Amino acid sequence: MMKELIIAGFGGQGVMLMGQVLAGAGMFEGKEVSWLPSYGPEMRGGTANCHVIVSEERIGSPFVSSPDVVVAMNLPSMDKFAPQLKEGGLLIINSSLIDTEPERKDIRVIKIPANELAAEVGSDRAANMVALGAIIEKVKIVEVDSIIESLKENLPERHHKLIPLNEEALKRGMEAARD
Amino acid sequence: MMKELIIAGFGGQGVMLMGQVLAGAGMFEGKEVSWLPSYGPEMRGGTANCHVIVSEERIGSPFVSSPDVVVAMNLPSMDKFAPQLKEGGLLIINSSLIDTEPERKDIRVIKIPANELAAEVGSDRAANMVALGAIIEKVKIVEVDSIIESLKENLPERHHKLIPLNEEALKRGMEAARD
Amino acid sequence: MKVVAKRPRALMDKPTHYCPGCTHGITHRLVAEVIDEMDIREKTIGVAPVGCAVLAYEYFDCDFQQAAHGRAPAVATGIKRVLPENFVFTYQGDGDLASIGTAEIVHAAMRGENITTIFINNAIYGMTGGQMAPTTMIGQKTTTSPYGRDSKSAGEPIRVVEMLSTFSRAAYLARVGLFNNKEIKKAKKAIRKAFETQKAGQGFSLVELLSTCPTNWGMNPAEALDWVESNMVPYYPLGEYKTPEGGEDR
Amino acid sequence: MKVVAKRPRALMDKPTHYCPGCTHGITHRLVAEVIDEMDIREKTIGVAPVGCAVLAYEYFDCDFQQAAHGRAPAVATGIKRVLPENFVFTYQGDGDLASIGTAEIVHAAMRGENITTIFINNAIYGMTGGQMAPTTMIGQKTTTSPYGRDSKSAGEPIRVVEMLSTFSRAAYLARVGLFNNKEIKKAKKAIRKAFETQKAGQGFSLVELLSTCPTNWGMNPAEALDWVESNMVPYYPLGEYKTPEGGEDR
Amino acid sequence: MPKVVFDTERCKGCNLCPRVCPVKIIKLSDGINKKGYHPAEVEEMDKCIGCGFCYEICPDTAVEVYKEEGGK
Amino acid sequence: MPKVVFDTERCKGCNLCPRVCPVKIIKLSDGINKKGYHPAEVEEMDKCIGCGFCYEICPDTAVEVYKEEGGK
Amino acid sequence: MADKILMKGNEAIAEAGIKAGCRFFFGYPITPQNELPAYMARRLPMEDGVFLQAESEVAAINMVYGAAGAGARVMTSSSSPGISLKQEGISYMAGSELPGVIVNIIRGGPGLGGIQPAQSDYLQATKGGGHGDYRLLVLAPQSVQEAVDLTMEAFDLADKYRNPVMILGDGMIGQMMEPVEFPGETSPEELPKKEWATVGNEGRKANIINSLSLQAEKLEELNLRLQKKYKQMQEEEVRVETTKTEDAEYVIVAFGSMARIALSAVERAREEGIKVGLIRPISLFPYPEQVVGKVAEQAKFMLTVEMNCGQMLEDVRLAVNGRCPVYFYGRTGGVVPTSQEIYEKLMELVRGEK
Amino acid sequence: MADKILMKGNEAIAEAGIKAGCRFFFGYPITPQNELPAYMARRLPMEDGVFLQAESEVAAINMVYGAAGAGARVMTSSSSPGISLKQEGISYMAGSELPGVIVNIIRGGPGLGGIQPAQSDYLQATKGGGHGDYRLLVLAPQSVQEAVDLTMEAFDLADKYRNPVMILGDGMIGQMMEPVEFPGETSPEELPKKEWATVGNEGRKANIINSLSLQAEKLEELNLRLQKKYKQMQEEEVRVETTKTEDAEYVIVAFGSMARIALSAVERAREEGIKVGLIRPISLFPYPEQVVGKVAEQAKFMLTVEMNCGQMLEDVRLAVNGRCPVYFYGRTGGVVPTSQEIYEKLMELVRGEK
Ligand SMILES: Cc1ncc(C[n+]2csc(CCOP(=O)(O)OP(=O)(O)O)c2C)c(N)n1
Ligand SMILES: Cc1ncc(C[n+]2csc(CCOP(=O)(O)OP(=O)(O)O)c2C)c(N)n1
Ligand code: SF4
Ligand code: SF4
Ligand code: SF4
Ligand code: SF4
Ligand code: SF4
Ligand code: SF4
Ligand SMILES: [Mg+2]
Ligand SMILES: [Mg+2]
Repeated sequence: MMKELIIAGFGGQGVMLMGQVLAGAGMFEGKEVSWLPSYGPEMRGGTANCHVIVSEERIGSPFVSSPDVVVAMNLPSMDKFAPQLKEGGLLIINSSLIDTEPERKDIRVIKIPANELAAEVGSDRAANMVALGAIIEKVKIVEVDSIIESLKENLPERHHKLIPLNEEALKRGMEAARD
Repeated sequence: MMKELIIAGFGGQGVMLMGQVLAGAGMFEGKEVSWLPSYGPEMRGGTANCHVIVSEERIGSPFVSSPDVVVAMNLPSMDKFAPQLKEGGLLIINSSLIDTEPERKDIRVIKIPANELAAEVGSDRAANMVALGAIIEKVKIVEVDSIIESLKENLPERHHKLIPLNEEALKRGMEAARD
Repeated sequence: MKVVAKRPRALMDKPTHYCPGCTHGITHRLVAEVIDEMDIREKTIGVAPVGCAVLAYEYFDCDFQQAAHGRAPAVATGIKRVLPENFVFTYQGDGDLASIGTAEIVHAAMRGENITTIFINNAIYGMTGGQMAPTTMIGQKTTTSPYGRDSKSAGEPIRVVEMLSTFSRAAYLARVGLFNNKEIKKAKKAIRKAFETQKAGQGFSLVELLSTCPTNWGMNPAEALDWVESNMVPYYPLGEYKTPEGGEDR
Repeated sequence: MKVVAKRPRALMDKPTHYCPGCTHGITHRLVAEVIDEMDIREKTIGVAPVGCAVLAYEYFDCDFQQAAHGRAPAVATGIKRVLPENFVFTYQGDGDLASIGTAEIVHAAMRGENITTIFINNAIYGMTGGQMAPTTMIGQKTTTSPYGRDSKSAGEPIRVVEMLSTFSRAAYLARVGLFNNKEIKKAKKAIRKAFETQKAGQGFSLVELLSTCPTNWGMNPAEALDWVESNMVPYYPLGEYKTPEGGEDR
Repeated sequence: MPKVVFDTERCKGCNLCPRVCPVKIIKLSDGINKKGYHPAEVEEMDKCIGCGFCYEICPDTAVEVYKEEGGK
Repeated sequence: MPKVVFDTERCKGCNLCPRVCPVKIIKLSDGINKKGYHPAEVEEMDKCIGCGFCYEICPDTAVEVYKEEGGK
Repeated sequence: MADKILMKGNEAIAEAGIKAGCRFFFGYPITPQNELPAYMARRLPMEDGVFLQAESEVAAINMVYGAAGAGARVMTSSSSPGISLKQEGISYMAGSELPGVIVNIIRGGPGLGGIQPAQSDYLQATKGGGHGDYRLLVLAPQSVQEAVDLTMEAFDLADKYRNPVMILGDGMIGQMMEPVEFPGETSPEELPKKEWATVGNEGRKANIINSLSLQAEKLEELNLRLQKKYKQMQEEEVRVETTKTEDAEYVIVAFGSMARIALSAVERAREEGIKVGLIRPISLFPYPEQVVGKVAEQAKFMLTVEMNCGQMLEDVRLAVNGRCPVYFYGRTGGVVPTSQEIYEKLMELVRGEK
Repeated sequence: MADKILMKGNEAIAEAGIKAGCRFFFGYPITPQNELPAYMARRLPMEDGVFLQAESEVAAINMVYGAAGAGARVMTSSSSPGISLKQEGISYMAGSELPGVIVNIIRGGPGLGGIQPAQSDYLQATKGGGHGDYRLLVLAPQSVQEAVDLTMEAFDLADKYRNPVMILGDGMIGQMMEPVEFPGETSPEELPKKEWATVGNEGRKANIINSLSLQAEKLEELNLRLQKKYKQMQEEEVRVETTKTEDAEYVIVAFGSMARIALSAVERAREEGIKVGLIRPISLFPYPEQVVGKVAEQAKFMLTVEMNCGQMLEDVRLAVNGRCPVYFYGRTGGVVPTSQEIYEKLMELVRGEK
């Protein structure tokens, strides 16, 4: 099993962290993982994104050209990456910021109001964790416990107090994806 | 006919000019010529030298490794270049500054008291022209007229008044070499 | 109704890639206004640096050359020597001008190269994500001075205008700040003077603009302006350091 | 009979390649004397430039590195950071230091790199046969300023010590001349002070020595000394420009 | 009466113009533009004195300022 | 009495020491050394005051200066 | 042995340097390697080491020269344009026989180019971008783990040969995160002393670090000594990985991150019964000429795949020496070829062959 | 046509530049090319041109960049270490498609090396010492006259391809005097206007001189355009001279001043009835691959002779592609091989062959 994801959004939406936490979780489970960010000045203002692969086999290209999953946290990201999805691939849309419908009909789509759900648990900024919850619910590449473990590693000590909130956000995302 | 020369001496002795005048004279006569100087900081204090080739055929290497003629204006030059002479080659020694005998017995040697002869015509600095006279007398590669022509080209306008003196020095050198 | 203030002709009608609140945008506009006012757009050749302003050629509506990191003054020299009647300006950041390009700016100033340099001192490498610049303040944290700039190991910030003031052929040298409207007006005047110096053939001119990098300073744009005023201005005094006296040639 | 003056220990017993009357030789001896007097020969690492002094490592009896043209301050920085307890000095000509190596010397001074620079200003490129240096005097003829240095195109001579004086971490900066015995004595004192500055860990130190290049100036050695006094000193005023105040660290 | 026009798509919501407006009539909108910024907007245009400060500080030339022909 | 010793092979005949000798006892020799220079030499050694100026100006450390033990 | 941690290539290379006993880093910012100096700036002070941001790449490489000459393990990193600026210094290091590790995280060129991954500095790295007859030892990792391993090895090789070693990565290697572990640690004190280093000549003749010889014969001697080292490298330091080449009729040659992508294409073709193999040169100088040459004897063709316009291609052709056709597929400017593209190119050639 | 005059290579190259309409020179002193800038300093003011001694080689090449971008014919010269410093700028010029002529009068390397003649920057010149996929047009004269002819041609080629052209000489070419004549003269006014140059955008869209493309696909496009030019060069600009190759059993390959020395060895061997020929590549990029390859078909072996440790050797081997053995003879560090040495090496190989 090998899953290739592209996670994309505005600069401040925490999409890089999402990818890192996901890859870290895979690593805890002994899987092969890779994480490759977009980088450089184009990040400014534009979209940031990362390519994540979690796999049970050797990973060839860390560069994902036909993802199994695209997570679009904003509209430009959907416009840019939805066309790259594999046939039958999964598009996770942050419906809080995207009200356009994707054009492709050969893919699966789920809409998560990530910002709203995050606000409900107490912080607009946790929208990325909501989306991450949706990913692991739908794609089943890693366990939620691994995600939480990985989150601890990835957050600096001083932010560890936010972990419960993030856990909550994760769960909301999972629930929302289940519905 | 191809003649390869190395002309060497102290920095200030005008050996570079000697070579240039000789090459220039060859050029006036429609011959193939090349002139290659030693260069760089080793000139300072040490010996300066130039490689001159005058030829009726195409010139291969402008770098002279086994000269037909070596002109040694001082002792270090003789020590350095006499061993490189072809068998039977000609060594012209400035006997004003060199009182040592060359070691090799398989070469022809002529001694010219260049500084003294130059002083006689009025300038110690014309020792190089005396030696040049000796070269053309002995080697017969160019005519004396071509040398004078070439000298005009090679001396800056403001030094042209020195040409008669240099002509005189040349002749002295030729005479001395004839004896 | 009459438009009293709008995008100058010398700027393209194009959004920039600069971060919100970054003063690069203000400086672009000021330079463009001066070009418009002097009516020299079609005779001006800009030299874009390597730095956040690398894309300056996308925003100015005049001929431009993009220069290797730090070498804008050398590139400008090449252009100006070929086209002495044209206006040539470089637009350079503090990493570009005061670090890798030190030799080039010093020698352009020494030669009195008849060009104008717009020098953006934002105390950091913006483009590459916030490394220490030679102009970074003591104690300032950057990705390559994570414990704050330490004078013992990294030295004390370089004052470019003061350094260049030792050159007699550096004709116009001024430092301005962009932290409020009054200072922005002064900045524009200084830029104008610099271009006028070039026009009169008086030699090298440079305006240092104390600028911001909200993104890499980790501040919002307004805080950043305050930081310029309270932290940078005391170390980098504002004012005209050299003005050309006399005529055509000094 | 007692020897009161002879070749210092820190110089090898080897004739140099310098031209007759070239002041490089005097400066070598002065530096060597200071090294002897401070008894630091075995702790000293010299950095030889590209220039007539490229072979300095042949003449000093201490460890040496030969540096790429202009980069001696960077090389010295590398050495000193590894060996902070050793003495590190660079020996550089005006082409090396004030032209190609401008950025390196400026930044070593800015960082207050705890090294000593011996700066030979002979107003020309000696080694390469007499090209214009940034320190060449106005009107001076060289192979690359055959009509005399023209300030309009080639600028006005760079005053290195003045330029570096704008850096707070440049602790000791002095300019001396080698044109008579009195000044040679002063030169030695300045060199001593520079090494003492390094010893005390006070930061960057540099002594500029107004020197000669009889060969490329087309003068005899005595005329050359006179030329230093009459032509160079008025433009390059002698004296101590900066001295370290206070203790260990400023 | 003077007025200002904001180019909401070009505005990056940097919040500098509100700071310099002497009559404090500029604020950032709650909505976001295509690039995800909250653009500046003016609340009581009639209070605008046409000083141009907003134009002057705006890094993105997102402001145009108009005044009455020949007016003050 | 002080004295000076010149290393004639090392001397490059630059003519600087004669210029600085306060008692003018140094001049260049007519002969040349192996490198082709006219080396410096002292004519009236007894006039030497051991000031060391010649040593100090010599670019080639071709001079050694001696003085009486404990002498002036 | 520590657990695996997820690390960015740039940071992992930095940590590998520290683990190899490197305590001195001189560098200058440039994308896509900025995390490397930033990591050093954080970490080195903890180990009493020195991180110094030089005023330029030129200054940085010369600081490396000075520190290496003073006997330290030392490192610098940059990306393409910055590496070009270091060429004089690199030639000096080779000429003065100084060890040191230089990291090039290649980006698209030429000129200012772009910041996306590329392999277009292959020729510069392997054929001597600087002047004179010298060579670098060049190692090209394909993963973050291998970047760690090769970096640690690089310091030993640099010391062994007194020659600079280059780690040749690309934006992908530098920016991606993968799990890594560090195989041990060397402290600077454990390292053998360098008798030739300039540390003060107490009780011995002065040591000189130098590449100047005004006498041509002397300079030739230096060069012959260098050539001998390069020959020894060719004998002892070739590193190469072959996959499924034993029975391969078609062989892909690729290095660095390109090789792992190519391997996916190889696997796919194998699944379809096509006998394809992969040769992955790990040391680019010394080049695994013999391995490539040997495999060429049995191959119907070779396909070189690179993120450039065909640079290693020359070394492959030299190694093959006419024994089979050599084809090329590449993308450049920062475009990363997909395994799909490679697969298609391969199949097209296979069809042409049949 | 003027009479012949005796001129130093360096000065002749400078005058050739002026005769080709070059009025701008930016350089920095270095032996053994100092007579070139010195000549320009004297001559250019007479032609209302500009000679400027830059603060460094780095500055010089960037001044060349600026002047070339402003539409001028422009030139710089240096020698090995200085050329290394220019590598970033050269890559920028190629990436920004700027014409310009760069002279490298090679000296012994690596590092500071020496100042005697060498050919050890061949790989740097021909394979791209800078970063990225670019090429220079590289021309190697064997005599002062040819230096003149190729320099004049270089300016036309630079303009034709909007690409930098390198004249690759060595200390011997630069320092020696030979008789030369100048085949005509072009004044700058006669030259076609460069529509792309930055001279002020009066009445047109702004012109931009640039090599940056943040988008990989755009950067790839630039690279493909460059590759097309290089291909065109390979088709149109190969320059090569063959001597007695028609019936040659043994073939020497040599370029620049080395070739004229090698020719003496060839002539001597011919006198003794040995069928030897000489191939002299004049353009080193584009390399006369086809000529070498063709001759290889009939040759028993080839012998490459260079003043380095074997650099062009790679191009010869690539061209020969296994068709015959390729041997090498070289001296390095500034030592000039004599025709005697070459002859002996040749005869040794011939004997081995028989
Ligand atoms: C030779 C070279 N070195 C380094 C870089 C990477 N680089 C790009 S921009 C930059 C510095 C930018 O800082 P600054 O000049 O202060 O401009 P700012 O972005 O702050 O406006 C650097 C180091 C490069 N492109 N080329
Ligand atoms: C990169 C490089 N550029 C140029 C040179 C040639 N070069 C050797 S010495 C020198 C300048 C010497 O002048 P200066 O530094 O003033 O020292 P001086 O000889 O006058 O003492 C130059 C340009 C070089 N070796 N390396
Ligand atoms: S990174 Fe800094 S300097 Fe660059 S655009 Fe953003 S705020 Fe401005
Ligand atoms: S060339 Fe000048 S600086 Fe060099 S040794 Fe001779 S006199 Fe001294
Ligand atoms: S023009 Fe002046 S008053 Fe009007 S909105 Fe702008 S800042 Fe406020
Ligand atoms: S200053 Fe400009 S960009 Fe900033 S909020 Fe106001 S209009 Fe928008
Ligand atoms: S020591 Fe003084 S007095 Fe004696 S020779 Fe020397 S300079 Fe003259
Ligand atoms: S100063 Fe020294 S080198 Fe010069 S003449 Fe006197 S002893 Fe000789
Ligand atoms: Mg900056
Ligand atoms: Mg000098």
